[in-house]
Amino acid sequence: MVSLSDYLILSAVIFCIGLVGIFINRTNIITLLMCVELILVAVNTNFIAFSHFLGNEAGQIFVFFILTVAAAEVAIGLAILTLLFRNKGSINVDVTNSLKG
Amino acid sequence: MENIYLTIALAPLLGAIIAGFFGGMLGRKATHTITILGVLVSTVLALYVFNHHVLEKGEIFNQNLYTWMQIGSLNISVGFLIDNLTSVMLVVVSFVSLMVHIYTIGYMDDDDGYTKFFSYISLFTFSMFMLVMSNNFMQLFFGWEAVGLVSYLLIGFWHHKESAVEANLKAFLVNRVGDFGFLLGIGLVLAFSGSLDYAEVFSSLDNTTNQQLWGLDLITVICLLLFVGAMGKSAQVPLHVWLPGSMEGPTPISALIHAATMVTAGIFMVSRMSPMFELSDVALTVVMVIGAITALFMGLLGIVQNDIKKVVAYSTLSQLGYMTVALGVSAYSVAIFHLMTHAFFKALLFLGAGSVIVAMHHEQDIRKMGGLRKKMPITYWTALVGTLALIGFPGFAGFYSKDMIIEAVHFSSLPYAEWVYYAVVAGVFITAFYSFRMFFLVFHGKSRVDHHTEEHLHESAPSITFPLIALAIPSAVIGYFTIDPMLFNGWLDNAITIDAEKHVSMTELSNIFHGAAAMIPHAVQTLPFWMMVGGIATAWVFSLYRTQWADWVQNKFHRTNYALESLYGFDRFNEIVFVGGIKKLGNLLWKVSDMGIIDKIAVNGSARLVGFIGSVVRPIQTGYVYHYAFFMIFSLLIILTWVLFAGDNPLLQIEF
Amino acid sequence: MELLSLLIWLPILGGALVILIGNNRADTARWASVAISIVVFVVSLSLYTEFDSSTHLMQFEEKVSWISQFNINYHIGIDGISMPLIILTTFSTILVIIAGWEVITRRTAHYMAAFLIMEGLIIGVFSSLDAILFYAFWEASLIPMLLIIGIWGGDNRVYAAIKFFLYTFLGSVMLLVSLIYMYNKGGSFGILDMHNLNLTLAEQSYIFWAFFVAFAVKVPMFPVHTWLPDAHVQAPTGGSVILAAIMLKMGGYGFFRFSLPITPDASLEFSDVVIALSLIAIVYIGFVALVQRDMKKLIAYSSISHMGFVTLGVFALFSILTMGADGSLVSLNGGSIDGALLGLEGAMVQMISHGFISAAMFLVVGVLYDRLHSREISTYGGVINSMPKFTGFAVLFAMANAGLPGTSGFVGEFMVILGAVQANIWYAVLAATTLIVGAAYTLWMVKRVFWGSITNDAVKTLKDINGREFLILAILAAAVLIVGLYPQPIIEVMHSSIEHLLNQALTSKL
Amino acid sequence: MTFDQILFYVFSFWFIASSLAMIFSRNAAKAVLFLILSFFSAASIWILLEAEFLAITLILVYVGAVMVLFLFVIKMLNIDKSTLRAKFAGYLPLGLIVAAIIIAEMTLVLGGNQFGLDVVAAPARHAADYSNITVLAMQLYTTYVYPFELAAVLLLIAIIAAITLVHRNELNRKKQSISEQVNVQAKDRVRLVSINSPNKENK
Amino acid sequence: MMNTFQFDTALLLVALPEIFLLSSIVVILLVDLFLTKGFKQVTYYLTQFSLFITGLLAFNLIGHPETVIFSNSFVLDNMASVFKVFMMGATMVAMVYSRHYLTQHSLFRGEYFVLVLLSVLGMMVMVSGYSLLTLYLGLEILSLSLYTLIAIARERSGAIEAALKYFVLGAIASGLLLYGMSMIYGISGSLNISEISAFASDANLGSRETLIINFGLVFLVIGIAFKLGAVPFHMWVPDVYQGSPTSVTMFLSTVPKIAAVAMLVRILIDGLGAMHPYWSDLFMVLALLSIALGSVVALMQTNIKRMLAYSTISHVGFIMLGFVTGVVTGYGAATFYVLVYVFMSLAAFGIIILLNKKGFEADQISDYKGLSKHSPWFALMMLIVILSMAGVPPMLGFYSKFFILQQLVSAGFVTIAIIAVVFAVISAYYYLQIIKSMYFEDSEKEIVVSAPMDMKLILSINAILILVIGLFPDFWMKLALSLF
Repeated sequence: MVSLSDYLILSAVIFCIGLVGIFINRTNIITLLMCVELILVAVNTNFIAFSHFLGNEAGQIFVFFILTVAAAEVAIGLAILTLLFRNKGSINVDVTNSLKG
Repeated sequence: MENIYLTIALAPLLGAIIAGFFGGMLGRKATHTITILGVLVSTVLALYVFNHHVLEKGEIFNQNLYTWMQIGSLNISVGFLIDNLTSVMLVVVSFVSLMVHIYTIGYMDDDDGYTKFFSYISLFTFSMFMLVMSNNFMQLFFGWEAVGLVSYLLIGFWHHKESAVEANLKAFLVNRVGDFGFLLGIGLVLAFSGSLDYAEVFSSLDNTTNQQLWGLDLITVICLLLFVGAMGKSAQVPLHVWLPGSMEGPTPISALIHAATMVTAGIFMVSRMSPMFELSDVALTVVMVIGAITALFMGLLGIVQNDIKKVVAYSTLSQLGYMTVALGVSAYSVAIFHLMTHAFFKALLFLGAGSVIVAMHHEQDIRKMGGLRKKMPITYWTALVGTLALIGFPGFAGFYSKDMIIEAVHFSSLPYAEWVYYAVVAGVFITAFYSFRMFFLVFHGKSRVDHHTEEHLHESAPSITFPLIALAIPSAVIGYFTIDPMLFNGWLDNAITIDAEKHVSMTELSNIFHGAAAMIPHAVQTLPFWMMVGGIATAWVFSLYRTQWADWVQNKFHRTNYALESLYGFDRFNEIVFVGGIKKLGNLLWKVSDMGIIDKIAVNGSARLVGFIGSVVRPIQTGYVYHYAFFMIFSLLIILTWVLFAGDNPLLQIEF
Repeated sequence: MELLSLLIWLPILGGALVILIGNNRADTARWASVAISIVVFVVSLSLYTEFDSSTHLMQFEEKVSWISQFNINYHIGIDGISMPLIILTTFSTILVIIAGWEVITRRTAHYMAAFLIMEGLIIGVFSSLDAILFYAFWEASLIPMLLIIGIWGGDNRVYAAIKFFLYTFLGSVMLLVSLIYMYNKGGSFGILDMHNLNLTLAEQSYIFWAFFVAFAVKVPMFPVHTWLPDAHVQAPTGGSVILAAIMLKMGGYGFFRFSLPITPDASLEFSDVVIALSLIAIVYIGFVALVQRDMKKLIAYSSISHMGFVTLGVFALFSILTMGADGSLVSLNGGSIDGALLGLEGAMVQMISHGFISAAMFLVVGVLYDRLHSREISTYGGVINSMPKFTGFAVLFAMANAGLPGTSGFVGEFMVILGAVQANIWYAVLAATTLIVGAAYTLWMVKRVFWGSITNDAVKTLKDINGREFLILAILAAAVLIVGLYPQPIIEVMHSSIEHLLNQALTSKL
Repeated sequence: MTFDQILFYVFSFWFIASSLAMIFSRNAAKAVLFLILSFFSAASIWILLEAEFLAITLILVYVGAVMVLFLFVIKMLNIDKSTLRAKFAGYLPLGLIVAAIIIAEMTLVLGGNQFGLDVVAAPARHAADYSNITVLAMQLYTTYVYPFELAAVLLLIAIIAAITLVHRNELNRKKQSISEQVNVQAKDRVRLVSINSPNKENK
Repeated sequence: MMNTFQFDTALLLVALPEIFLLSSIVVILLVDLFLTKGFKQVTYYLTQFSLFITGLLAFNLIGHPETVIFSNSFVLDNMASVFKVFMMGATMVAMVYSRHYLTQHSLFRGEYFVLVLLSVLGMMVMVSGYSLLTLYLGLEILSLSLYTLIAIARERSGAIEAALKYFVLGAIASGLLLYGMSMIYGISGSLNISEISAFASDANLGSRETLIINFGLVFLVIGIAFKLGAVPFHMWVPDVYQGSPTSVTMFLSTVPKIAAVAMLVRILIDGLGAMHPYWSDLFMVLALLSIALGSVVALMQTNIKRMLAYSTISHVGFIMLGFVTGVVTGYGAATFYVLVYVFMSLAAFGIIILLNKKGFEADQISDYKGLSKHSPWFALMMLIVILSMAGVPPMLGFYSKFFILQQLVSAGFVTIAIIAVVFAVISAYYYLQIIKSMYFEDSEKEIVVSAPMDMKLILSINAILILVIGLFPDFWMKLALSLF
C-alpha cells in the first residue's frame, strides 16, 4: 500500500519545485504564474491525501475552494501580466525592477 | 559702635555706587567730592575706632550682620570682627585711600574715565574694609576676590592699551592660582572645624591634632594652602609675576592697590590666622623661606629696571618679602608694623613717581629723566623722605620696621633661619642701591629730558603735592612713634597668637628693645646699616659719578644681567609652559578627544554606522521579484531548520 | 484650576493662542506673549510666597486619575527642590520673549508660542509626581526646542537640531524602560511610590544606569556632552538661553528626584564613576573651552563644566556620609552632615545660578550677534569703545561665570567645593581648578572681545544696547547679584526637602 | 509492490518530471504543456486517493480552461518567441541546494515515522456505490454554504478585476468610425507639395 | 446518505454587516453601470453610505454574546465587532482622502470603490473567520481586490510592477499558508479553529503531533508574517507602497493590517494558543528583525511612501512583540498598537494625498520643503503625525509603544524592550527628516493645497485626534484590552 507519507513527500517535492521555479527563472513572468499553480496543486495533493487517510471530506472541500481561488487568481494574474506587457512591451522579469532599495 | 563700623564700610560703597551709576550726570566735581567725602568719613571714623579699640582698649567687637546662608548647623554670615589688628588696618587703608583719592583729582584730570575711576577706587576701599573687618573666612574670601576684581578693572583701566589688558588678565589669573589654594584651605578649615567663623575655628583647632593629609600634618597642609592664597595676593615668588605687569594701570592704583593695601592682604591674612600658623613649624618655615627668596631676588630685579614705576614695583615685591619673612618667624606684629610703614612710604613713592610721570608727560623711563630736583622741589623732597624710609635710614619709618624684621630673623630658631638672615641683610644693600639709583637718575645729574617736555616741566598741582606731603610725614615719623606700643606694648595682642615657647623671636626682640630713640645709635654699629650705606654709595658711583662703569659691569656679567633682565625667566616659563601648554592641551582635548574621538567617532560614527548598515542592507531590495522570492524561501529554510533542530527543545533529533 | 495646573497649562494654552494670532500680526503676538509670560511669572511667585519651607512633603498637590489602566495619574506637586526651578523657568521665559522682541522677524508668533509652550511643558517636568506624566512632559519639551533650533537657528541648524533631539531621545527611552520596570515591580508609576520601592542591588544598578543615561545626556555630562556645543551654537539666542538656563537643569533635577531616592544603593555603588565624570567635565571641558574661537561654543563648554559641579555636589555625599546600623548618619573621612548638605544644596544653587549666568552670557553674545552676525571672537575687539554700558554688563556676567564672590556663580561652586573637600580632598582640588581655568577662558574671551583697541571697523559702528536689551541684562544682573549676596532665601526654601533627600539617599533599600 | 504502488510511482515520476521540465523550459508555450502533463499526473494521483470529483475538475477546469487561458495569453502577447533563451539566476546552484535541503527537511518531518502506514493506516476502500461527488455536494451546500458564497464573491472579484484591468474603454480603444471613412476626401489622404532642391540654391 | 442540516435564519443577523455590505456592493456595481459621467460621484457617496451603515450594524453587535454560525466557520465576538467598526471607520476616512487623489489623477472609477468594498468584505470575513477555510477565502478576497486596486492605475508602469510583485509574492505566501493549513488539518483532522484549539491544547499531545503542528506552524507564521509585512517576508512592502497609487497605498497600509492581526489572533491565539511557547520565539526574532531593518533602511530613503513602508515594517515589529508576551494584556497592547498605527498611517498618507495635484505625487521628502511656510496648519498636522509615529509623548504613538514595552517588561523581556526602544530612537531620525523638510528648509516653490473642504476637515480632525487621544488614551487602551 502507498503510505500517507509517500503522498506527502511527493507533494513536498512538487511544492519545492514550484518554489524553486519562481526564483530561478529569469525569463518571463508567465512561468511564475505557472509555478504558483504548481504550488497550489502540491498543496491540494496534501489536502486530498489527508482527507483520504483521515476519512474526512473537509480536505477535499478545501481543495475545491483552492481550485476556485486559483482560477480567479490566474485571471487576475494574467490581467496584470497583460497590463505589464502593454506598459513595458515585455514580460521579462528583469524589466520589473524600477522599484527597489 | 556697630553703626560706626557699618558706616566705615558703607560710606565708600555709597560713594562708589553714586560715582559709578550717576557719575556722568553729576559731573566731575560732584563725583570726586562725594567719593572723597565718603572715604573721609571712613578715615575719621577709622581713627575713632582706632582710638576706641587700641588706645582705650575697647572690647573686641565680633558680630554678624546677616546670615548669608544657613545649612544644617553651619552658619555662614557676613559680620564684623573689630579688634586692634583690624583697627590698625582700617586706619592705614582709609588714610592711604584718602590720600589717593585726593591725588587722583590732579592725576586723572585729563582722563575720560574720571568718574569711573573714582567709583572704582571707592569700591576698592569698601572691599578692602570688608576684607579686614571680616569675622569669617567666607567674607574674607569675598573681600579677597572683590579687591582682585577692582584690581583687574583698574589695571585694565586704559583698556585701549594692549599691554594693560594683557596685564589685568594675567593679574587676575595669577591671583586665581592663589585663590585656588586659599579656597581649598578654607574647605579644609570647614572640614575640621565645622565652621567658618574665626573664633569658632580657632577654638576647635584641637580637632586637627594627629590628623594627616598628604603625608603632612593636617594643620600644615591647611596653613600652606592658605599661604598659597597669600602668595597670590601678596605677590610672593613664584606668584609674583602679575605685580610688575600691574603697573600698566594708572599710578594712583599702583600706589593704593599694588603697594599699600591690597598686596598686603596676604600679610594681614596670615597674621589673622596666627593661631593656626603657630601650630605648624613646617608652614612657618616655608613662609619664611618664600619671603626671603622674594625679598632678595625681587630686589635684585629692581636694579636693572629703568621704568620708574617698575623699580618701585620691584621694591614693593622685595618689601613684601620682608613682611613675609617676619610672618615666618612668628613676628606677626613686626610684619604688620612693616606693613603699616611700608604703606605710607610706598604710597608716597608711587605718588611721587606719579607726580614725575605727569610732569614728564607720561614718560616713565628714568634714563630719559635727570635733574628734576630743581623743577619739582616738593616732589623731590618727599621722594627723598620716601626713599630714606624705604632703605631704612635710621630714624625713618622703614628703619624701625625693617630692622626689627632682620633682628627677628636673627633670633629665629626655625631651620634655614641663618640663610634667611643673610638674604635679608643682603637685601638691605640691594634696596639701598636700586632706590638711590633711581633717585639719583631722576632728580640729580644732568637732565636727559627732551626739549619739548623740558619746557613744560613744572611742579605738580596741589592736589598731587598735598598727598605727597601728607604721606611724607608719617613716612618719616610713624615708626618712631609706634614701634614701642605696636610691638612691645600689646597693641596687637588681642588679635595675634604666638606660641612663645617655640617661637622666641618676639620675646627676644622685646629683651633687646630699649626704646625707639636708642635704636638709632645702636643701628650704626650693625651690619645692615653699613650695607645700606654701601648701597647708597654704590648707587652714587654707578649713576652719577662714573656712569660708564655701569655699562662695564653689565657687559662683564652679561649672563647675570641677562637673567635679571629676563626676570629670571618666570614670564617666559609661564608663557611657554602654562599659556602655551594649556592652549596646546586644550586644542588637543578639543580637536582630538572631543571633536575627534567622542563626537566624530563615537557619536556621529554610530550614526554613520547605522547609515552604513542601512546602505548595506538596502541593496538586498534589488527590485527583482525572483530575488524577493529567493529571500523568502531562504528565510523559510532558516526558520524551518531553526524550529526543527535548534532551540532548547528540538523537535527532531537527527540520528546518525 | 489649581495653582500648579494653571502654571502648566496657562502658557501652553497661551502659546496656542499666540499661534492663532499668527505671524502676520507680529506685534500683537509679541505683546500677548510677554503678557502671558509675565502673568505666569507672577502666578509662579505665589508658589514662593505660599510655600511652606518647613516640610519636605509635596505641596500644591493635585491628583486626578489619568490612565487608570496603568494606575497613571495626573499627579503634580512641588517641594523645595522643584519650586525654585519652576520660578527660574517662568523668570527665564520672560527674558527670552523680550530678548526675541525685534530680533526675530521671521515667524514671530510661532517663535514666541514655542517658548510659551515649552515653558508649560518644563514646569510640567518639574512638578510631575507621576513618572509617566514626567516622561511625557520631559519628551514633549524636546519638540519646541527642536523646532526652535531648526527653524530659527544658524547655518548648521539642521544638524544641530537633529543631533540634539536624537541624543536626548536616546537618553530618555532608557528612562522609560526603567520606569516601566519599576511599575511592573511596584504597581505604581507614582514617583513617591517609587521612592519607597524595594529593589535589589542588581535592579538598582540597571535602573541607575538607565536614569544616568537619560539625565547625564541632559545635564550634559562627559562624555555625552557633544550635542550641547552644536545645539547652543546653532540655536537662536533665546533657544540657547532656555537650553542652558532650564533644559540642562532637567537633568540635574532628575538626579535629585529619581536617581538618589530610587536607587540609593546603586548611587552609592557608582558614585565614584559619576564623580569621576563630573571632574572630567569640570577640568577637561574647562581646557576645551579655553581654546574656543566661537563665543557661543565657549559658553556652551563652560556650561558643561559648570554643570559638572551639580553632579559632583550630588554624588559627593556618598563619600561624606553613610548610614549607620542604628539609622543615624555616620561620617566618613571626617566629613559632616553639613558637608553633604553643602554638596547637595550647592548643586541646587549652582543650577539656579547657572540658569541666570548662562542665560546672561548667551544674551550677551546674542546682543553682539544681532549687530554683526558673527560669533567669532576674532571679529570683535575693543567693543567697550563703542558699547560701554553693554561692556559693563558683560564684564559683570563674565565675572559671575568665573565664580567671583558676590555673584551667584560663586555660591554654588563655593558650596560644592567646600562639600567636596569633606568627601575627598582630591575632588576638591580638581574641582577648584575651575577657579583658574574658568576665569581664564571667560576673561580671556572678555579681553579679546571687549578690551583692547578696535581692530575691526565694523565694531566702531556698533550702537550701545537699547532699552530693551538694557532691561533684560539689568534684570539678570540684579538676579545674579542678589543670589550672590544673599542666597539664604533659596537655601531656606529647599533645606527641608534636601535634608529629606539626604536621608533617602543614605537609607539602603537592601 | 502492489498495483497501487506501481501506479503511484509512475504517476509521481511523471508528475515530478514534467514539473521539472516546466520550470526549466525555455519556451513558455512548452512550459504550459508540461504543466498540463503535471496536472494530468496529479489528477491521476488524486484518483488513487479516491477524489474522483476533484481529479475530474482539475482536468476540466484547469486543463480545459485555465491552461488554455495561459496559452491564449502567450499567443496573444506573442511572448513564446520573444524569449528565445531561458536565463537562469546566477545563484541557480545555491537555489537548488536550498530547495534540496528544504525537501530533505520536509521529508524528515513527513517521513515514515510520522505518516508511515504503521502510524496512519490506509483506509479501507470505499464501497462501489460510493459517490464522491454526492458526498462533496452534500457538504458543500450545507456545511460549507458560507465558504461557497465567498467563492462566489471571489469569482465576482475576478470578473471585475479582469474587466477593470484589461478592458479598454472608449478612450483608448481602437475602433472604426464609419462616417469619417465615408467622408474622407482625396486631399485628406494625399497632399502635393513642391520642394525646392536645396542643392540648386546653394550653387 | 442524507445530511441532517439545520440552520436558524435568525442567526443570520449575526452576519448582518457582511450581508448588508455584500448586497450594497452588488447594488453599487449595478448603479455604477448606469451612471453617466457627471454622476460618478454618486458611487462615492453610496460607498460611504454603505460603509457607514455597515459600521453602524457592526457597532450594534458590540456586546453581543459570542456566537458561532455557519457550521462553526463564522464567529462573532467583541473583537470581531470592534475591528469591523474600526475598519469601516478607517475605510471611510481613507475614501475621503482617496477621492481627492483619484480626481486629481483621473483614476476616479466606480470599480475602485467596488473593489475597496470587496476587500473590506474580505477583511470582515477574516475578522470573523473561525475556520481555516473561511480565513483563507477572506484573505484571498482581500488580496485579489488589492492586487486589482493597485493595478487600477493601468497607465503607470510603477503601479503595474507593484501589483505584479505583490501578486507573485502574495501567491507564494498563500501557498505557504495553505501548506501550513494542510498540515494542521492533516494532524488535527479539522479545519475549525475551536476544534484545532481543542486538539492543540490537549495535555496528552504526543511528540509526533507537536512536531507536525509546529511544522505547519512555521508555514502559517510565514504566511501571516507576509501579510503583516514582517522581516524577512517584507520585501513586497516598500515596492508596493511606492509603486501603488497613493490612495491605494494608504488603504492597503492601514485597514488590512487590522485584518492581518485578526487572522493572527484567530489562528495563532484562538487556534494554536497552546503552542505559544513554540511560535513566540519565532515571532520575537521576526519582530526584532522588523524593527531593526525597518528603522535602519528607512534612513536611506528619499521617497516618503517608501520610507513610510519601512516605518510600517518597524511598526509591525512592535505589534508582533505584543504577541510575543503570551498574555492577554500583551495581545491587547498589540491590538491597541495596530489601531493606533492605522490611525496615524491614515493621517500621514492623508497629508501626502492632500498635497497631490495633477502631475504631482508629493512623494519625495524634498517635496515637503517649506510646507510650514506655505501651509503652516497642515505642516503642524504632519508634525503631530510624524512625532506620533516616532513615539514622542504626548502623541498617541507614544502610548502604543509604551503599552507594548510595558507588556514586554512585565513578561520579563527587558532586553527585548531595550533593543526595541533603541531602534525606535534610530527610527526617530528618519521621521525627523520629514520635519526637517517641512520646517527647517525653505522652498521657493509654492505648495498649494487644493483639496476639498471635507478632506481638509477630516484630515485635521484625524491629526488632532492623535494628539487629543494621546492626552486621554485610557478609554482606548481599555477597549483594546477588553477584546481578549
